[in-house]
Amino acid sequence: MNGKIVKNQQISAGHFLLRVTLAESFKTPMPGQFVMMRDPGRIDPLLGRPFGVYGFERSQEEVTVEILYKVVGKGTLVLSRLRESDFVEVLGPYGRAFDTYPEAGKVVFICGGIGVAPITYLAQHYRSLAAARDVELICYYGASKAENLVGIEKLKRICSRVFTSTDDGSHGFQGLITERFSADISSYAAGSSKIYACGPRSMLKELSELVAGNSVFCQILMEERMACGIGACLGCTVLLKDGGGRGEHARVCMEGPVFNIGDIHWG
Amino acid sequence: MNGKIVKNQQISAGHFLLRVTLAESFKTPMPGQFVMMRDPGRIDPLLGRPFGVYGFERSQEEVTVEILYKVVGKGTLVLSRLRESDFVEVLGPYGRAFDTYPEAGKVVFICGGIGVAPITYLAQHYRSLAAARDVELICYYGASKAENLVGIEKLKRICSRVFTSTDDGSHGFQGLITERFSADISSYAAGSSKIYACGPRSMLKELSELVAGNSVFCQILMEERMACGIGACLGCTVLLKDGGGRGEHARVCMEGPVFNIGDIHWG
Amino acid sequence: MKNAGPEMQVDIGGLIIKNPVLTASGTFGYGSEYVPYLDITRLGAIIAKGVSLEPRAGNKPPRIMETPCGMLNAIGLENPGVHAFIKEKLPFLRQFSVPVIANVFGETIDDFKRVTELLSESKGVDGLEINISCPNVKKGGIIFGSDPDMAHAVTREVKRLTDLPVIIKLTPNVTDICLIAETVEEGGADAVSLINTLTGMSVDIERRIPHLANVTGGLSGPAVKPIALRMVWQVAKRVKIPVIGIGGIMNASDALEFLIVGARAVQIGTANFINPSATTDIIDGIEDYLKRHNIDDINDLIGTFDEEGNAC
Amino acid sequence: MKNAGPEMQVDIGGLIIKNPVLTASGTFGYGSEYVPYLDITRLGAIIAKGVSLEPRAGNKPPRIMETPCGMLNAIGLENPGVHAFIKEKLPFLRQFSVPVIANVFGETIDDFKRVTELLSESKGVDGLEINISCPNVKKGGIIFGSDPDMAHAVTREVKRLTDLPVIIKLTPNVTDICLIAETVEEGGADAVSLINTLTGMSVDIERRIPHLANVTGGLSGPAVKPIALRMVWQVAKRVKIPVIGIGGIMNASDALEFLIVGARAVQIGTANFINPSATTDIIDGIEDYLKRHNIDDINDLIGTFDEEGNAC
Ligand SMILES: Cc1cc2nc3c(=O)[nH]c(=O)nc-3n(C[C@H](O)[C@H](O)[C@H](O)COP(=O)(O)OP(=O)(O)OC[C@H]3O[C@@H](n4cnc5c(N)ncnc54)[C@H](O)[C@@H]3O)c2cc1C
Ligand SMILES: Cc1cc2nc3c(=O)[nH]c(=O)nc-3n(C[C@H](O)[C@H](O)[C@H](O)COP(=O)(O)OP(=O)(O)OC[C@H]3O[C@@H](n4cnc5c(N)ncnc54)[C@H](O)[C@@H]3O)c2cc1C
Ligand SMILES: Cc1cc2nc3c(=O)[nH]c(=O)nc-3n(C[C@H](O)[C@H](O)[C@H](O)COP(=O)(O)O)c2cc1C
Ligand SMILES: Cc1cc2nc3c(=O)[nH]c(=O)nc-3n(C[C@H](O)[C@H](O)[C@H](O)COP(=O)(O)O)c2cc1C
Ligand code: FES
Ligand code: FES
Repeated sequence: MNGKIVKNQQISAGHFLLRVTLAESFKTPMPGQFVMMRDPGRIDPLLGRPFGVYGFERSQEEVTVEILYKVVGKGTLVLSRLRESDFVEVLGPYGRAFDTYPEAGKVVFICGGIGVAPITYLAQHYRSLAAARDVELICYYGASKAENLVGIEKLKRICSRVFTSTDDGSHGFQGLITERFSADISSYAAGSSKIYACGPRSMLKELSELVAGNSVFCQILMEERMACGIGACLGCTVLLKDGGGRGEHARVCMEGPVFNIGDIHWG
Repeated sequence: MNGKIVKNQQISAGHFLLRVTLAESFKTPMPGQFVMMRDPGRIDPLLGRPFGVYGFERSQEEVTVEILYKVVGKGTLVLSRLRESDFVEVLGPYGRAFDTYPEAGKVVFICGGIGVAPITYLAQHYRSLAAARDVELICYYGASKAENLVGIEKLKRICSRVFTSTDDGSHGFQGLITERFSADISSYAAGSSKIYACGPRSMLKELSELVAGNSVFCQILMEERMACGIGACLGCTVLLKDGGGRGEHARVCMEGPVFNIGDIHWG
Repeated sequence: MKNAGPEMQVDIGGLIIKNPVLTASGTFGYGSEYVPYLDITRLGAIIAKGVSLEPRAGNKPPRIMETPCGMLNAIGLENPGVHAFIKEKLPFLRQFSVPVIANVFGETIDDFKRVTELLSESKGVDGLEINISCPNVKKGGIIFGSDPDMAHAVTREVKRLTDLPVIIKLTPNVTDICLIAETVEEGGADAVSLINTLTGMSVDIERRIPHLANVTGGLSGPAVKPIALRMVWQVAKRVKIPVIGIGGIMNASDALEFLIVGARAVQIGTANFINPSATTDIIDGIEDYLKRHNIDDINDLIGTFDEEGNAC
Repeated sequence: MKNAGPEMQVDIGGLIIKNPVLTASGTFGYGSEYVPYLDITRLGAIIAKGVSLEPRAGNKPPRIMETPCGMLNAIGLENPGVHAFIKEKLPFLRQFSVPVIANVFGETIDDFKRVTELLSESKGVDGLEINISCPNVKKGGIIFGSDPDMAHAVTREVKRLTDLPVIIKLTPNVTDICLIAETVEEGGADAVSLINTLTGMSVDIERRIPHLANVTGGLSGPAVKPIALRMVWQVAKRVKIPVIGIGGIMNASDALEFLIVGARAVQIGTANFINPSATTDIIDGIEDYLKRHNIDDINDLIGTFDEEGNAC
């Protein structure tokens, strides 16, 4: 469906916040679900690009979807050139959402770079779910440098604690966010904690090693190139461990993008 | 070279006036010359599109080029979507200009549809050339209907007389502009008149028949699809009459776009 | 009773379909994926994702990459095998009263034969498209499609084992697609469909590695349309059996180009990924065109190309 | 002395060129057209528009049509003939101290031989590119390029008559381009260049006529890049002689893809139409890349593709 851009603003070098209004028939996305976006006036780039939902609001006549994105190639470059009142095609919401548990004790979010976008929407969901309950939201957020810790203010408003790391030490811990997290890992017991993560494959793989052998609940959002976004092309698969129950390949757009970390075959 | 759009305004259904500022190194176009334009952010459409120059101004630091165009396909559609402060690539000016004669007696312009654009620039040139001289500028301008007689006000300011025709009779003579012109043809004697025309191939062909056997000076601007615009691809040829002196094919971008009407092989 | 609309029905090798718009194999899953996004009952026919005798895991990821106005895929024919297809996928596909065409893949002629037999026995399938043109598998596929003798043999063997209409799907990666088309016509094919994808690749220059784990992939999308159209035109002039046009069709205008040069029907592939209702939008667009041109029956449009029309 | 920049010199079959960026035949006219738009002296070599024994008028217009991320052309090898080429075009081309490669076309083997002799005698040419791959002429061209025996014969005959480096330009419209490449290598070719255009077409649906007077044309531009790159990779693995990559190269990044998979040099075609200084921009971009990757000599980049690099 075509949406109208109300805002497409650079919030830090190469990072944009895009806000689009859509017809009210657009379904409310669950945290972890994504949308496929395209400039409808082009066939080059040809395919939609997947983005996790960052924000969502519903009013009487329309809905507003927000995504937070980083320019990395042609598709995101073209998106960044669209302006207020331009149309953008938004398909979705697609994919399997994060499993959430209102009764959870400690909820831990780990994000690397632009992985912050879907995680923020999840954190928000937890905050609204758990408003009156005894849930602690803790976030670990890593980026290359301080400026790239986009959306950190919003995260701070949502979570009780936000730990950061940067490659250059310009904000928080100097090093990888998984290193920072590993220092605290013993405080997140399997029974009372839920871990959610989104970020580069290397970060998720690192995390999988940290939580391996531990039975703590840990779901991650995986990224892969997509064509259809709805399970038809089999283009977006990731390898699951044998006996993962769903065969060797799983489609990120259907069986994912959210996976239990233990199911992924890291190769 | 990249230019900056200062105006890209719809002036009537499907017709736009585009004004672009360019570095002052851009050469002053002669009437009949054209520019190749592209949206530099795309490879689809891939090739530049040729447009006759409609207006031109030079100041100390920059130049301004104006084109008047009609949306007929992908290239012009994409152009019409560009907005103020967007960049557009402008190569040129290219091609052979109209031959002009300050001492001419009656200068007759015949234009069909968007062919008005290069003709207006030529008329303007004659007006400035001939300011103090005894030249009469007469224009015949045909279009499908009154609204499509774009730029007619400007033409009226330049020419002493403007005759119009429309297919539906909504403005001027009902019928083809060549029919309207043929009624007056006897008043344009070979020695003292110059005829210039631009419009659909069918109009130019009609005109060629009207002036055949008459030795009146008649130059026309031919349109063909182009790739390079500079004579390298041999893609834009039109057929000349045998013995036209330049071989069977002539490149519209180099030997043209301006041709003597008698040289064209209409097929 | 049809209301006023033009006749859209065509006959593709004995299979009568209510309009000439089909889904291309591998781009429409097993139908279920698209149920939320379009009225499947409106399709001319559904061609399902390719099936092989045994389940296939497909190629390792990454499996797709975008290219200028196109995409490369190297799925590697991931599919649950013909048994699971018949048991798990067919019943769903059948519920829309739209003809279902199975797309058959084999590594050997025997594979093709077994799958054909099983599908024919299953009674749930209305036609077979024999994929002798997949560029993304190590064995089978394109090997059959680029050798006239092999193509002939597969066709003959398959035809012998089934009463279903048999469409042979051709590869564009050949010197003379007309020769292959003629050969499979002789072999008894009821129709040919073309094109499958063109073999291509793409390189990550920073890491100097292929973008696809399989190195090469099949190119599809608007980029290939001019090539597909040329081949369809050539083949339609050469063979008497119906030709189904495929390749880069994004909208009704593209589909009409294929019909005009002689395609009896068209398949929509990559376009489904971009616009899940591409097929029905195209059906609507073709109808509009016929009305606008006062053509009462689409068969009066097919093959009406005036080749000399632009020669001075 | 070269200042600090990386070594860009490559050897294409005995012809040493100062960098691997050439103009593709038919897209750079006879050089003069581009003089106002770039510093021609910076080019690795200039390949001129194809020449035949006799002057050719070429095809009727319309000769070009744009397609998604590409264009079709059916110029039909319009050229003034080899005599006029030598007399009128060569002297101009020679003034830039850039190697000039003539692109040779013939309808018969004898034509190829005569043109080769005349060009070799003229002493103004540094190399020959033999075009056995033009899809836009009724006789000659692609016929030679799609039949291994013919390709071999043309190569052998031409080589016999000249001491100039001979590059054979291959057509992509074949089942197995490696076979043709191998055959011409055996025939004595000093290098191969690929790809020429892919045959395609485009239809005006309102008038049901072809967009080109010639009906079909050759597809070039970004759309074909994935196919060209795949073929260059395959051929470079198969033959020992240098391979020159052509097809859809618009910028340095595209050129680097070809070099990485094994092209010794690249030709820039359609890109010249869009950006008259495409070639020199690409030279600059390749140099920047080499510097950024600390590669001192471009020959240390060529063919360093890690095929397994993306396979898990
Ligand atoms: C479920 C999901 C949610 C996502 N959410 C966000 C988000 O909220 N914000 C955001 O900025 N990005 C998000 N991404 C990543 C985003 O889809 C890619 O950055 C985008 O598709 C790149 O397109 P491009 O044309 O700009 O880059 P390309 O030119 O296609 O590629 C540039 C680089 O990005 C990598 N890349 C390309 N496509 C993907 C992809 N689908 N996933 C990961 N890497 C890719 C390429 O390998 C290459 O290194 C998400 C991806 C998925 C699958
Ligand atoms: C020297 C010259 C000067 C021109 N001046 C103007 C001008 O001042 N204003 C203006 O609006 N147009 C002008 N044109 C025509 C303009 O170039 C075309 O309308 C434009 O290229 C169409 O591009 P498109 O992608 O929108 O259409 P396409 O999708 O390419 O084609 C749509 C229709 O336009 C026709 N067409 C395409 N290219 C050309 C072409 N180069 N010339 C003529 N018809 C074409 C096609 O045959 C088709 O019928 C000029 C053309 C030339 C050669
Ligand atoms: C992701 C993908 C998967 C495909 N799988 C199959 C397949 O299983 N069997 C087959 O015959 N063709 C397959 N194809 C080829 C298409 O059916 C079609 O021939 C090709 O994509 C060209 O059409 P298009 O340009 O409209 O996509 C596949 C194409 C794509 C893009
Ligand atoms: C307008 C045009 C004319 C061409 N003329 C010739 C020619 O005379 N001889 C030849 O060998 N190739 C010719 N070619 C093919 C190109 O040299 C090149 O192989 C092809 O265009 C692919 O490269 P590209 O995608 O970079 O354009 C021509 C191509 C175009 C577009
Ligand atoms: S993107 Fe097509 S199956 Fe996931
Ligand atoms: S447009 Fe290339 S020669 Fe005229």
